[in-house]
Amino acid sequence: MSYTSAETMIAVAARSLPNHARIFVGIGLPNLAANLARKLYTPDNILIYEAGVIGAEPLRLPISIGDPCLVTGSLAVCSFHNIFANYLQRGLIDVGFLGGAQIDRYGNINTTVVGDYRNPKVRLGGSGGGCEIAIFAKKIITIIPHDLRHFPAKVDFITSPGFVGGRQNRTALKLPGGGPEKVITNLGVLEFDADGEMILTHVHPGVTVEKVRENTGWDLNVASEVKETDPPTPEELRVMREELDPDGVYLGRRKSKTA
Amino acid sequence: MSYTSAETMIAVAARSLPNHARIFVGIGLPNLAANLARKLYTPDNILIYEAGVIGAEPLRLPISIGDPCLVTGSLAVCSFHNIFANYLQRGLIDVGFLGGAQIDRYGNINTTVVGDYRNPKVRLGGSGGGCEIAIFAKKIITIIPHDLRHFPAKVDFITSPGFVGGRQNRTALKLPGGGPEKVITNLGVLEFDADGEMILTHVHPGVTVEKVRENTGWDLNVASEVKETDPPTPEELRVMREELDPDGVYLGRRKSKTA
Amino acid sequence: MQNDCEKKSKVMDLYTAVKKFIHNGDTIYLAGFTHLIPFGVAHEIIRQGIKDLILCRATPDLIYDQMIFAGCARKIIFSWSGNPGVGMLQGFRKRVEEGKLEIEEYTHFGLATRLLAGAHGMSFYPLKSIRGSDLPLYNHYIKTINCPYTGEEVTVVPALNPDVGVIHAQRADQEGNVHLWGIMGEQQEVAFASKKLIVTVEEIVDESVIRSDPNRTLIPGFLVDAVVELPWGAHPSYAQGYYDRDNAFYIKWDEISRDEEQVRQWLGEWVFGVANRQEYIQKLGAENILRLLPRNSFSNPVNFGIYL
Amino acid sequence: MQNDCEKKSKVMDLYTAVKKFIHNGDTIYLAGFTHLIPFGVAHEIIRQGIKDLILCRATPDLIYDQMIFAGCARKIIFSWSGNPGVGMLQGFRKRVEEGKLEIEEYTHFGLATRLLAGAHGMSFYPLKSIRGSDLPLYNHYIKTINCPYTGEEVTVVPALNPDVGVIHAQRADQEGNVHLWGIMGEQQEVAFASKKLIVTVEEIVDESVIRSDPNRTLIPGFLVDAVVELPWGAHPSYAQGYYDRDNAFYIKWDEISRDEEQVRQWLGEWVFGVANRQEYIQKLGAENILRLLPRNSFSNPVNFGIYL
Repeated sequence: MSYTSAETMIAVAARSLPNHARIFVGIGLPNLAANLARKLYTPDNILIYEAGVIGAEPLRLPISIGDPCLVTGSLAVCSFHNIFANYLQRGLIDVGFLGGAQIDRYGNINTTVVGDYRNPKVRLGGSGGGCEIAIFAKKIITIIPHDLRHFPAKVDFITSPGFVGGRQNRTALKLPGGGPEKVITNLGVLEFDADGEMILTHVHPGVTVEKVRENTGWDLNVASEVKETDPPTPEELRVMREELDPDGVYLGRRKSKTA
Repeated sequence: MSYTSAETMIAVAARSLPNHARIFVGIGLPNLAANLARKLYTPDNILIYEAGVIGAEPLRLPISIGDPCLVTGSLAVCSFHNIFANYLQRGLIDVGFLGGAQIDRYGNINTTVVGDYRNPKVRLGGSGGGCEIAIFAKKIITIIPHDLRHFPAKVDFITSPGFVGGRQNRTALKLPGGGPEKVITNLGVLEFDADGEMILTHVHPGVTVEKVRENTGWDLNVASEVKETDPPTPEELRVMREELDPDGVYLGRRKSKTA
Repeated sequence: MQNDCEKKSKVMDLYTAVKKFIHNGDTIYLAGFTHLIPFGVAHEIIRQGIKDLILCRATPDLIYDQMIFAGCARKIIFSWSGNPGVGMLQGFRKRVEEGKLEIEEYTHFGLATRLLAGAHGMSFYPLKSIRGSDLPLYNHYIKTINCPYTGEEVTVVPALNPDVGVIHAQRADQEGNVHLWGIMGEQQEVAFASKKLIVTVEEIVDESVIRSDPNRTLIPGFLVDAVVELPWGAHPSYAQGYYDRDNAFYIKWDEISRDEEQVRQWLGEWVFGVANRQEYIQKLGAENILRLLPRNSFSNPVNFGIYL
Repeated sequence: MQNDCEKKSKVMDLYTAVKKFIHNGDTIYLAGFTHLIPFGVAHEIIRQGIKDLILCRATPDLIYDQMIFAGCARKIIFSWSGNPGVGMLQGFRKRVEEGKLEIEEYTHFGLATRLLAGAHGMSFYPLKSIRGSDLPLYNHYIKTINCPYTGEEVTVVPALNPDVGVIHAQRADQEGNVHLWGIMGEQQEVAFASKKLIVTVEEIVDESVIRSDPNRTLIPGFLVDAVVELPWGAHPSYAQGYYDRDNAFYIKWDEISRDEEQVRQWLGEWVFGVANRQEYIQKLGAENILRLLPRNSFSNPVNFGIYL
């Protein structure tokens, strides 16, 4: 069964989630991965959306982070302030899913600006709740395409702090959450070493370590033994294609979404 | 038509309220006065209760400040924190009604303790929301029995600040609300002079200035012209007796209530 | 709150919930501002002889008076003590006057702010109240700082995060997703601020009832450690739409609580003399139940829409 | 908010409400997080040619992109700019990249905290976020203080109190007591924080509908200066239970907004080319209306009880 690298990325991300956890879910790829996991592996997870929706069970693929289909039949709705104060800052979120325009070796994410903040080359969306998710969630999983544009040596702007300048940096800042745990790309999986620096631990089927290094903007650390991820299973592909994204909005038949 | 001094006190308090105002109402005598005013003089006032009820229209006399009859058919209910933050601290309350165990010449109220705080003679209820009402409401009207016990030279404990040590004191503390405006007792009405000190402006029918001074624990200032209040009208008495307190719970047939 | 979301059943009986989650020396908050006061849990705490508790509550009320008399309390954190609508809180008052009960006292807004900070994961919050009162002379947790923008001096209070919070509500599903209406008091803040949470409800309902109106959900189930179906669990206080306050008992308590011997008898009869809440309700009797029932007044429904 | 509670009627048409309460140079907040976005008011502001506005909104969104293109904006205070679910916000982005639009930027939580402080009458509030990000380098309103209890450094932000807040909701009575459900966003905070408040609603209902469920009331009428009945007032965004988001338009805006000429044409046709919201809806047409209608899903009612 053929599959795309985007499908591998989602399947691997889905398998990385713990069960019995509270997941703060962004729309788009994180939403697909979290819902794939919920259907196949982690039925007891509670999905929480930035718009203030807890325990959503949408009857269609949500178009935006505030889609009405997320609300009808959900367990609870709370205000914009409460989702950050009562859920994130209070420390109730186990896993935060993030995307981004740039990520650096310490897992810092930029979604604010390419170039100088005051004289931008490309003005991006900004933090939204990204900074809060990065600061407060017990662990962060990032899903991001793997190329030199997305993996620069240094992000142009720290929107969502990872380990900042290294693990001791984050500790000194006393950021409540645990920080980055995994980065899942279309090439492989990266984790963080004792210093808080990214280290390649897995490549996807058919991807070489060299290819990953070529697509990374710094001299990437590589684990002594790099494993290969399992390809998407037929069941994973079926759920993704038939149940979660039947119109292919997120999985390649249309340009992928942000919100 | 005969009437009691408590009835005079309520009628005079009711007449002292502005119309088109947001009134923060304590249970008991303030509740009676605010509802008497609403029925006869100030139909457009919005009554707000500490339990978080806005625009109550109770079908019976509420027994406590959190009576279910206040909720059914009200305009809005909010949380305990919100009633203080969104309504009082935000400056939305025009008039706060207070009672108390002691009041001094500067309108400071004690509802905490008789005697020393750490070695109390009588332990009273404490602030509840009294301190907040005194600090934040645009004006404070106090209803309190007039005798040496209730009008000491100095309160044993400032629970709800009036002008503290004088009007300039309250200004220096930058307390947002305007402070005490009137004190209505069973003997008369007292206002506050330029220094924030209490001054007798009215006596009730049949009460002498001398009697008021005898029942006040300091050398009471008296206005150059002390007026006499109008006695309760037959209509005021009818509403009080037939509609508001048909069982005489607050108006003398049973011991008066606190909450 | 459960440390993880494991699907062990949270539905249990009152005895088990109290036994499992409330221990000697705990700081606990039995929530409810005049409404939905969890008397059922309080009586079970008394029956189980739990001691040295730090009892937090804006309005200590009859529920803490009974626990104080029964010897459960080491200290009270509060903002108004009284028998609402009736008078003083005699047990509390007497022990404070005799110097036998430690207190830590706030204004209502001060205590509510402590809870909000606890619920929001902040270590403190500022407020503009309390200044000008004498409370800060006797409570050194109440401090001041200057606003970093205006320079104005403001009051600050520290977060309150009880070991155990207790909520009574009208309905919840088996996971503890709570619908609560009428006076909302500090229940939501207590739920988010507390390390463990016991919820007792008039009715356990199907999840679909909760999901039909997610805006009504005050507390998400994952905060809840124990769900106990406990009809009339708030008597002698009330549950909006279910029963009225039993004011006759509030007045009677004013008499009982003036006399230690009468209190001992009352506790013997109504707390130790019944095995559980069901027996208490039996003992209360049909006549009292009927006397306290309101007539119906239903909310207009709202439409959430089905989006396909 | 009205300075007093005088019972002059607040019910007025859209033109009058905007004319009366929104003026050149005002700081305004059109509320609604992806839901109930007050497009009707935004279009009227554009039609009236109001200028030099400081536009505050967590998510500037299409509504502010249109106002930016139309020349209403002097500055944007925000926390995420984008076309939700579609991509970038082209007008906003282009003008920022060209240095033609002043911005003041926060995280979502930072901006929400500014509003909460404004709503609570505080001059600031602390939060534990933003630390570690680069935002404080470029926004000097974001400061730090030390917690007076733990010594920990925390972020602080100042209160936001807009001159005018604008809310769209499902229903209100003639006094402006608002029932709002579905995603609640920052509407309540905006209502309490703002000096004046315009409310547009899908339906003006009898006061008895509001009073049947006081827990549903998000905003008390006395905060409200103008009540406008404006069906489909949030299109192309949505109103939970009333209509769906018109996603086709969100996608179309992505194309239109890449080309100033197309934007001019669109504004000419859909904003300046219609006299009011009724004409806009007429122009939208029956087919589009029907396409966006959800099926019904009603909340289970709750009982408030009648207490006599």
